[in-house]
Amino acid sequence: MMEIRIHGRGGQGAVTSSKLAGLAASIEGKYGQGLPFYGFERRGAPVEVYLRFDEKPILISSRIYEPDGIIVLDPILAELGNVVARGLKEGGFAVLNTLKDPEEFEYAGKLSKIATVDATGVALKTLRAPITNTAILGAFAKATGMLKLSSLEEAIKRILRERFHKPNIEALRMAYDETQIKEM
Amino acid sequence: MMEIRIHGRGGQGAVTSSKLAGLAASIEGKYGQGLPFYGFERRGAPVEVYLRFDEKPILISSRIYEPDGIIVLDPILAELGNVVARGLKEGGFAVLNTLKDPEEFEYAGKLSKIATVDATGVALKTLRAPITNTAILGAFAKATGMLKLSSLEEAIKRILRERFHKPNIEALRMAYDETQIKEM
Amino acid sequence: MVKEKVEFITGNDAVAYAVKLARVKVIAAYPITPQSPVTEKLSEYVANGELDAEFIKVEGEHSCLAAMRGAGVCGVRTFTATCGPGLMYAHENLECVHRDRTPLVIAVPNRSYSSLFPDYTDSMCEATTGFIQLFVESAQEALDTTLQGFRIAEDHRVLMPLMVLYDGYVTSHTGATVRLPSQEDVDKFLPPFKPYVVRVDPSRSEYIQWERPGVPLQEMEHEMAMTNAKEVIKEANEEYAKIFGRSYGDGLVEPYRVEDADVVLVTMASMTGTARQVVDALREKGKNVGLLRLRSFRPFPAETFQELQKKYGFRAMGVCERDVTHGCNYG
Amino acid sequence: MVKEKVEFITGNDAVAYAVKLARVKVIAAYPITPQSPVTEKLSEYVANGELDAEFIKVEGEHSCLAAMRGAGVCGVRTFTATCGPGLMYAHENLECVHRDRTPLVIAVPNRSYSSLFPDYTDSMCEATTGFIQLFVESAQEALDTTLQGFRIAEDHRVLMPLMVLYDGYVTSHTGATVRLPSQEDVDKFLPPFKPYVVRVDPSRSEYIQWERPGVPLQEMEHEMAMTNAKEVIKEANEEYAKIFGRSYGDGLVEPYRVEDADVVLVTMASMTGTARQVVDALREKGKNVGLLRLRSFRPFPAETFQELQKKYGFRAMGVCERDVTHGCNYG
Amino acid sequence: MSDIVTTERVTIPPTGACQGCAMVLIARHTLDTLGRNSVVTIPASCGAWSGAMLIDRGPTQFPSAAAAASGIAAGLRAAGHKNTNVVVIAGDGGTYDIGLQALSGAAERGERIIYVCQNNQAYMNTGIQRSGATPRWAWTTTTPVGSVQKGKLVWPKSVPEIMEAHHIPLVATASIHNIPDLKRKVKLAQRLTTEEGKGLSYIEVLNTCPTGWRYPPEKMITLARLAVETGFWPVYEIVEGKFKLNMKPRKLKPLKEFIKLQGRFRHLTDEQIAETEKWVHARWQRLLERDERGY
Amino acid sequence: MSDIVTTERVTIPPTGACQGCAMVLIARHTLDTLGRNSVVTIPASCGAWSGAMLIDRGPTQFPSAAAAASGIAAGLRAAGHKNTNVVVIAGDGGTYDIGLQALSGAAERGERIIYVCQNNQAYMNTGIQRSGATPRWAWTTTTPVGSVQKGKLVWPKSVPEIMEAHHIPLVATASIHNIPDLKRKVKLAQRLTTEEGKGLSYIEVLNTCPTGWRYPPEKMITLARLAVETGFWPVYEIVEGKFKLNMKPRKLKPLKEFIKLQGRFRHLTDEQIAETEKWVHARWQRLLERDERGY
Amino acid sequence: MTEQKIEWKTLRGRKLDEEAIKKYQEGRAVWAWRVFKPIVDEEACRRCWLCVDYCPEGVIEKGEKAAEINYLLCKGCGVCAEECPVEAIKMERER
Amino acid sequence: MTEQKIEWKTLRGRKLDEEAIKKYQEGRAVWAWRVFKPIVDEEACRRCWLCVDYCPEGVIEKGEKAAEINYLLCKGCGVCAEECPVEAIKMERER
Ligand SMILES: Cc1ncc(C[n+]2csc(CCOP(=O)(O)OP(=O)(O)O)c2C)c(N)n1
Ligand SMILES: Cc1ncc(C[n+]2csc(CCOP(=O)(O)OP(=O)(O)O)c2C)c(N)n1
Ligand code: SF4
Ligand code: SF4
Ligand code: SF4
Ligand code: SF4
Ligand code: SF4
Ligand code: SF4
Ligand SMILES: [Mg+2]
Ligand SMILES: [Mg+2]
Repeated sequence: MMEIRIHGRGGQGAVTSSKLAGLAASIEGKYGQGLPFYGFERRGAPVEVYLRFDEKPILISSRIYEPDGIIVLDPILAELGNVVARGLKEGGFAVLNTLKDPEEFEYAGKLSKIATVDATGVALKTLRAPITNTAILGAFAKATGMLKLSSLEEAIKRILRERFHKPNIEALRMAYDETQIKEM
Repeated sequence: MMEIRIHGRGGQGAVTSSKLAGLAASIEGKYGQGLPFYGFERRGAPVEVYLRFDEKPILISSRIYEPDGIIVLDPILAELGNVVARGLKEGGFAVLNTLKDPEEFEYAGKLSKIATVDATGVALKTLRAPITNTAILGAFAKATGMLKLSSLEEAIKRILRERFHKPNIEALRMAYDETQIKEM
Repeated sequence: MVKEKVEFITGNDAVAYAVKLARVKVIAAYPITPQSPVTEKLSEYVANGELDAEFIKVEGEHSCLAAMRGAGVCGVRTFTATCGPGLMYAHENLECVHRDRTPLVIAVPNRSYSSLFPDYTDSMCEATTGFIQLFVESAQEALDTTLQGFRIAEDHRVLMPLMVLYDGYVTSHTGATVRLPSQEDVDKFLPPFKPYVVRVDPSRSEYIQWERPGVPLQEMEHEMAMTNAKEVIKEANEEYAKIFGRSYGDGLVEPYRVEDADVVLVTMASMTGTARQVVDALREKGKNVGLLRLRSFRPFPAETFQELQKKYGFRAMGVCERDVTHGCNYG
Repeated sequence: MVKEKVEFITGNDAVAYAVKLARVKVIAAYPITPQSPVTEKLSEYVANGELDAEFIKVEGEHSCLAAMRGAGVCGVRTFTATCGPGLMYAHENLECVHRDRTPLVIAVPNRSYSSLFPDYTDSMCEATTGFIQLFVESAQEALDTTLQGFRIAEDHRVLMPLMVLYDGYVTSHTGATVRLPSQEDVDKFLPPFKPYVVRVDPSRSEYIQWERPGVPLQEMEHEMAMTNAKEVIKEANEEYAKIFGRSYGDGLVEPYRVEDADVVLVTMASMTGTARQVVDALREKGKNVGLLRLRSFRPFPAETFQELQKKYGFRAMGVCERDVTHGCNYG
Repeated sequence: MSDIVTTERVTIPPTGACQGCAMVLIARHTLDTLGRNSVVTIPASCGAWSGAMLIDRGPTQFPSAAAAASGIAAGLRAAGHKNTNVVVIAGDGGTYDIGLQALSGAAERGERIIYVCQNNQAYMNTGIQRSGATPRWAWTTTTPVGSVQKGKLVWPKSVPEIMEAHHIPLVATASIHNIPDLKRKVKLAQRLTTEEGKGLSYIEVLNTCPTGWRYPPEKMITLARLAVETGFWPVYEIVEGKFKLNMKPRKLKPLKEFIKLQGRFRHLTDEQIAETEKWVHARWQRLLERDERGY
Repeated sequence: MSDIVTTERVTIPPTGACQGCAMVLIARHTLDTLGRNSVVTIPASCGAWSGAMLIDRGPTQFPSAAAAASGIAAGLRAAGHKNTNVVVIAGDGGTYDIGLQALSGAAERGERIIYVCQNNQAYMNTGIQRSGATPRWAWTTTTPVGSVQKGKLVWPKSVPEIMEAHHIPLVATASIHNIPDLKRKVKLAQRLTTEEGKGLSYIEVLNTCPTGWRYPPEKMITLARLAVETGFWPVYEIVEGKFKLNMKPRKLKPLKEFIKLQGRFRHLTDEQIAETEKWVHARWQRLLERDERGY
Repeated sequence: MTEQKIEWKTLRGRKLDEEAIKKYQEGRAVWAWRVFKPIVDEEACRRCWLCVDYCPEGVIEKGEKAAEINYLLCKGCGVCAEECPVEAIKMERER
Repeated sequence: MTEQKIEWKTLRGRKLDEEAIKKYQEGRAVWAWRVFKPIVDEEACRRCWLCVDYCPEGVIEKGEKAAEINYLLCKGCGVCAEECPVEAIKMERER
């Protein structure tokens, strides 16, 4: 089982990103689980969401304290190692929305892989708003190969309202293309 | 233990009569119990109250289905044998507010004693309203000797508002004097 | 010597009288049959200046309990009374009172949601809400238990809300011979309320932020308070007996003719009177039968039952209850 | 063959989807975390014309349940959802629903009065109010059980209201892979509601005065209905399995690896997942441990427990629960 | 004499109410006017004593009459009954106090409910306790006449005014001494609410309850008439925003004529009567102005 | 610039509310104006996120803020604190809907409570569901924009109007773009309610919530100003019966200027905007008349 | 499926046809509530039917000649007598 | 009497003196919520204090020379910049 923690801030769509990822996994015949650490998302306030993937049904439903990887939707949060890298497994991975280089993160050392992308930039270009959830999934897909772009696109179509399909798919693809991957 | 059922109609003060009787008994060092078959008294509607006296503390608190005697505050009710004489013990007694003769009551036969008084008349004279509760207690005191006039007077003073003391004591005494007792 | 007055009053009046003697500071109440006479009598005491209390004549029971919580955190003695649908309507706030750790006393002449007969479904639903629940048998005991109730609930080892429960229509409305203690004696038994902490106090010079850790720890403490309550109930029963000469078993359970009993009936509240007569009758026929009246339903005195069972060696208990839990023959 | 769609949705969404499939006719609801998404999703279905229902957007939960009672007596299928303080606020009306004998289904993502974590104090207070209470483990089961719920509650042998309970914040908000049945198949499983009697019907040519005898007789009948419910829950579980291929034990209790178990854990709702893993781990270490998931908390399936115990011969049961009853270590 | 003829009666005497109960009169005329295509719900109140009927009754708890009625209305529509009158008959306790929220919510939602409040200015069914509608200084069992407090200490609220603030199609007050006016308003409610679906109609009728007000029952209508003639109970209607004072005595009678007949006011001082009269007259003045203005 | 200087602050930042939250602004100015001799109770609402304070807070459940405050006020008096401000800060949900009854009861009893409603026209704390204050046609998660129903179907109610019907000493509306006016009204409430004991004061402030209304947070004050300038949010006061419109733009701006900035109104047709404007203008007209009349 | 249909005893529907109503009314006669009984003076009655409207219980009918009171159901409140504009109704002591 | 006084852990009173407040604020700093940061142009500021009133969080002080923002507690909402009548505040991307 793969356990991932998503970090974002109210307004960036972290919960939706977990729904998209979970649905994509389901489409691929896997089992997914997305568990928001619930609270109504105050605009601007940090949010955590837990994501699990497995080949067989997932039984537990606790929060994730020691993730295999993290996905960070916000460039400032990405820099707060004590927040996002909390309990992160030695040799885990990180998918970060940032303009910085992977090495600049103090927690880079204990990871095996860091993927970086300017998801905010991508979102502003495609959606005209800093809603970074679909962009970061593009980066995640590229970095881990755990989900296919096509199933994420399918998920976008099934979950979002129609007028948002095109720009989000664009964000997904653009981020996929722009993501830098660094094996540590 | 003596078990008595009081019958009246909303507005005649049946519940108060049980309180007066109970307090009078307490004053005499006996134990009393007064249990209204509760419902807010609709003006005009029939009401039942259960009264118990004993030398020792009274344990049960059920309604009374087979009374040793009845007290009826209303002349029309007094005539409704199927209502007031329900379950009345063979050889029991009745204290009735009526202008009729004891023999005229169809249930007279099975009783040992009937006391009659025009309590309505007494009440109209003393209280200027057909509130027959204190008057009927005067009749009860005379008929059964179970309570002393003096303790009933004391009870009136302790329970009623001051401006009602005099007329009610008058009603009590007048009824006591006017009560006709017939051993059957 | 104890100074008492003998009166012929109902259970409701007895409770109201006890509240007056307890010098309660804030009352909120809403009418409901068969509780209303408590509210009415207290209104009279306040209107006549016999009781110097704030009386909030709320617009419903949900608000009633909200007001009681509000007054409670100011550190003053509080009282209310309700039952049946009124108790049910207030449920959300009842569920919260014990979280405030304010020693509110509530009088409950039990009735069901609709029927006009005594029935414990109203308070049974509240058996999980953290209330101490003392079921009483008579008007006299209602008075005594209301006075004890404040002392128990306010004890710093307890600080939980408490219900005085009696049978609606029966105990509530039955006139009975009751001994009324004097104010002087009551003041000895029940000194003014000393709050453990006053959470709402504008005169405090230091500003304090009240915090509560997670629910599990709260629950543990409340459990502890309930365990302590058993001792405190016993103590109150004893102390009361010392001053007023009346006690009810050990305060938790009142045994009746249990010596050498093979079988004991377990009863609550006013049905006990009848049960006592049944026991007497059976004893006369030579049957070794006894009776245990459960006075403290919460906290449930399991130990007392065990002790009594050990002491008197009875084999079986038959429980008479006045409520029904649907679909649960084993829960 | 059964037609299903696979989606990744939360427990709340699964419930809302089931309500749509059940072609519910009247809904009333009020937002409360973590239930609100059910209300929101149903609002969407109605706004989009996907569900042809009256939706009363009440001003509070007490009114919500009052409205559900009002609609229920008109003989139509009704649904609502609430939890925590919302459930508590509605308590007075909850206590009355079963008296109407209307088969209301309520979804309850459990939470406590204040904490934002799953905790059953909200629904435990309602365990005495005549509701059938089915605790479910997953989003999939929430969907399945909501559909079964209508069938169970509406069965003329039952006619009692029913709660579908799942862990708030956990099952309610966790996205999971869920199979969505087709409308066609659901229509086969759950035909339109046929009321036993329509108490409010202005088109009736004869005028009828409805009367209810005393509470004791009512209680007896409700008890009978609850007893019947055990059978009916089992039947619904079986029928559902026939059409959709999914079942949950016998509908009342779901056993897991109980063969030759010496000890079994008894669990409810989502904690079961973790418990299953524990059992697996212990089994690997050679410990003969099993698990019974209690699905039907009311009616309580004492017989099923006994049967299972007889069949598999385990010696001890350990109960894991998520609620606390104060002052009752033996009640 | 009524100018509206109902084809059939739906109320069946006798009732369980007191001799000379005005609540019964209100319920009878309301329901008989609406006829058989109606469903009524009556929360806990003296209304519980209003006897048998040839229409169905929906269940409700005391605080939730309007919410229960909302459910009944929805349930009826869902069951295919589109034109049934859904009626509430509640007391002032169930309207001014414990049931106000449900009523306000139903009004906002535009529920098709005809809500009739029989206002006897106290909780009578439980034994005459104060309500939000109890007049200032009136005696009730919870506002007793004691040595330091005598009667109710505060002014009453007015649900007709509160409902007006909800901008519903009909708010009206009525008096039992004018039955044709009451029936006309009930018919109006039927049109606006049931037929045209414009939302909730609210009618409040003064229930001159002899038991609670402490006067001999035969004076029931006399009291109602005096209440209107002294300005104590203004009878008006607000139909889709248009205001009309329905009964306008040239000159108001002295309030004392109304007060003196009732035991609940026995203890009032002349100052208190005068102050109440001032209060009554100020309100009356505003209503006259509004009547002139038409809104 | 405030014309009222408070000696000390009682609110301590930061709060847990959204960036650019107007509720926080309302709570801060209210409490800082009243100062330390105050106790506040905040029912479930975004107010739960308003952070630490140097005054005590009383407990309440969501439906019962005004009742809890009544208890606090009584408890404080009983404990000897005669001049403490007892304040409620509630949302529109807790005021218009689930808490209305407790508020109405407290008003009738003449409780000494300063009740401030921060009206963001929806249940924001639970994720933007409709309330009784939600404008007609507005999107919320329970009045979604679907194919057969688009937004809220009915007009909102107005608790200031409802409270006016209660004849309490002060009913006022206020806007966050005019902080001195807000503070003045809070001081007025303190005088009438706490000091003179005349009963409950009610102040309602439009909370231009960026999260729920769907607009960028920096426009918070702009939106508030536009709400007043378009007549969408009239700012007035009724002090012991005397009416005054506090902000009277010569000519109202087109409502569209206010509407178009907000995501919750995105789907409105021109007809719907026009109808809302008509509704707004009719109300405005009445208020102007009342302002003239003075009551 | 077990055919174990339950019979509801808790909800009894009583049909209200004319006969049932009559029986019902007889069973609940309230004449015993009366202290005074209203007597209509047929000659004096002007058939204005005010008493019909005002009788709280609704037990006065529009008769051929005059108002007709149903004495089974009249509670004796006295409203009709008080309100009759021509004093055609007198209250007499019941017995 | 058993002296078995319980210690309440469920109700912890934390004294709020200046120091405690400072510590509390540091522990809950919200600067990380910002995407943009308000920068005051000291020269431009006319000390009208509108921003002081309008800052929702109340984290702008009346400084000696100009408005002073507490950057630990500013959430970056942009209201101050939007409302400053002389545009003395600019929002800059945080990093
Ligand atoms: C929740 C709840 N609280 C209290 C009651 C008790 N109760 C029943 S009727 C009533 C008073 C009704 O007063 P009102 O509505 O004015 O009607 P009236 O009796 O005067 O006709 C009360 C308090 C109840 N049934 N339910
Ligand atoms: C009895 C009850 N029902 C529902 C809730 C859930 N709830 C908490 S806050 C809230 C909405 C608050 O809305 P409002 O009063 O407008 O305040 P806002 O969040 O908009 O500031 C709701 C529905 C609750 N706490 N208690
Ligand atoms: S108390 Fe008043 S309203 Fe109630 S039944 Fe009697 S007369 Fe009618
Ligand atoms: S949702 Fe609105 S009111 Fe609530 S905290 Fe956010 S901005 Fe403030
Ligand atoms: S009121 Fe008098 S005149 Fe008119 S119908 Fe009745 S009895 Fe006849
Ligand atoms: S006395 Fe009363 S009940 Fe009898 S007929 Fe006249 S008005 Fe009707
Ligand atoms: S609003 Fe602008 S000018 Fe005024 S104090 Fe703030 S920064 Fe200075
Ligand atoms: S950006 Fe917002 S929080 Fe920061 S100082 Fe300006 S107004 Fe205050
Ligand atoms: Mg009333
Ligand atoms: Mg709001």
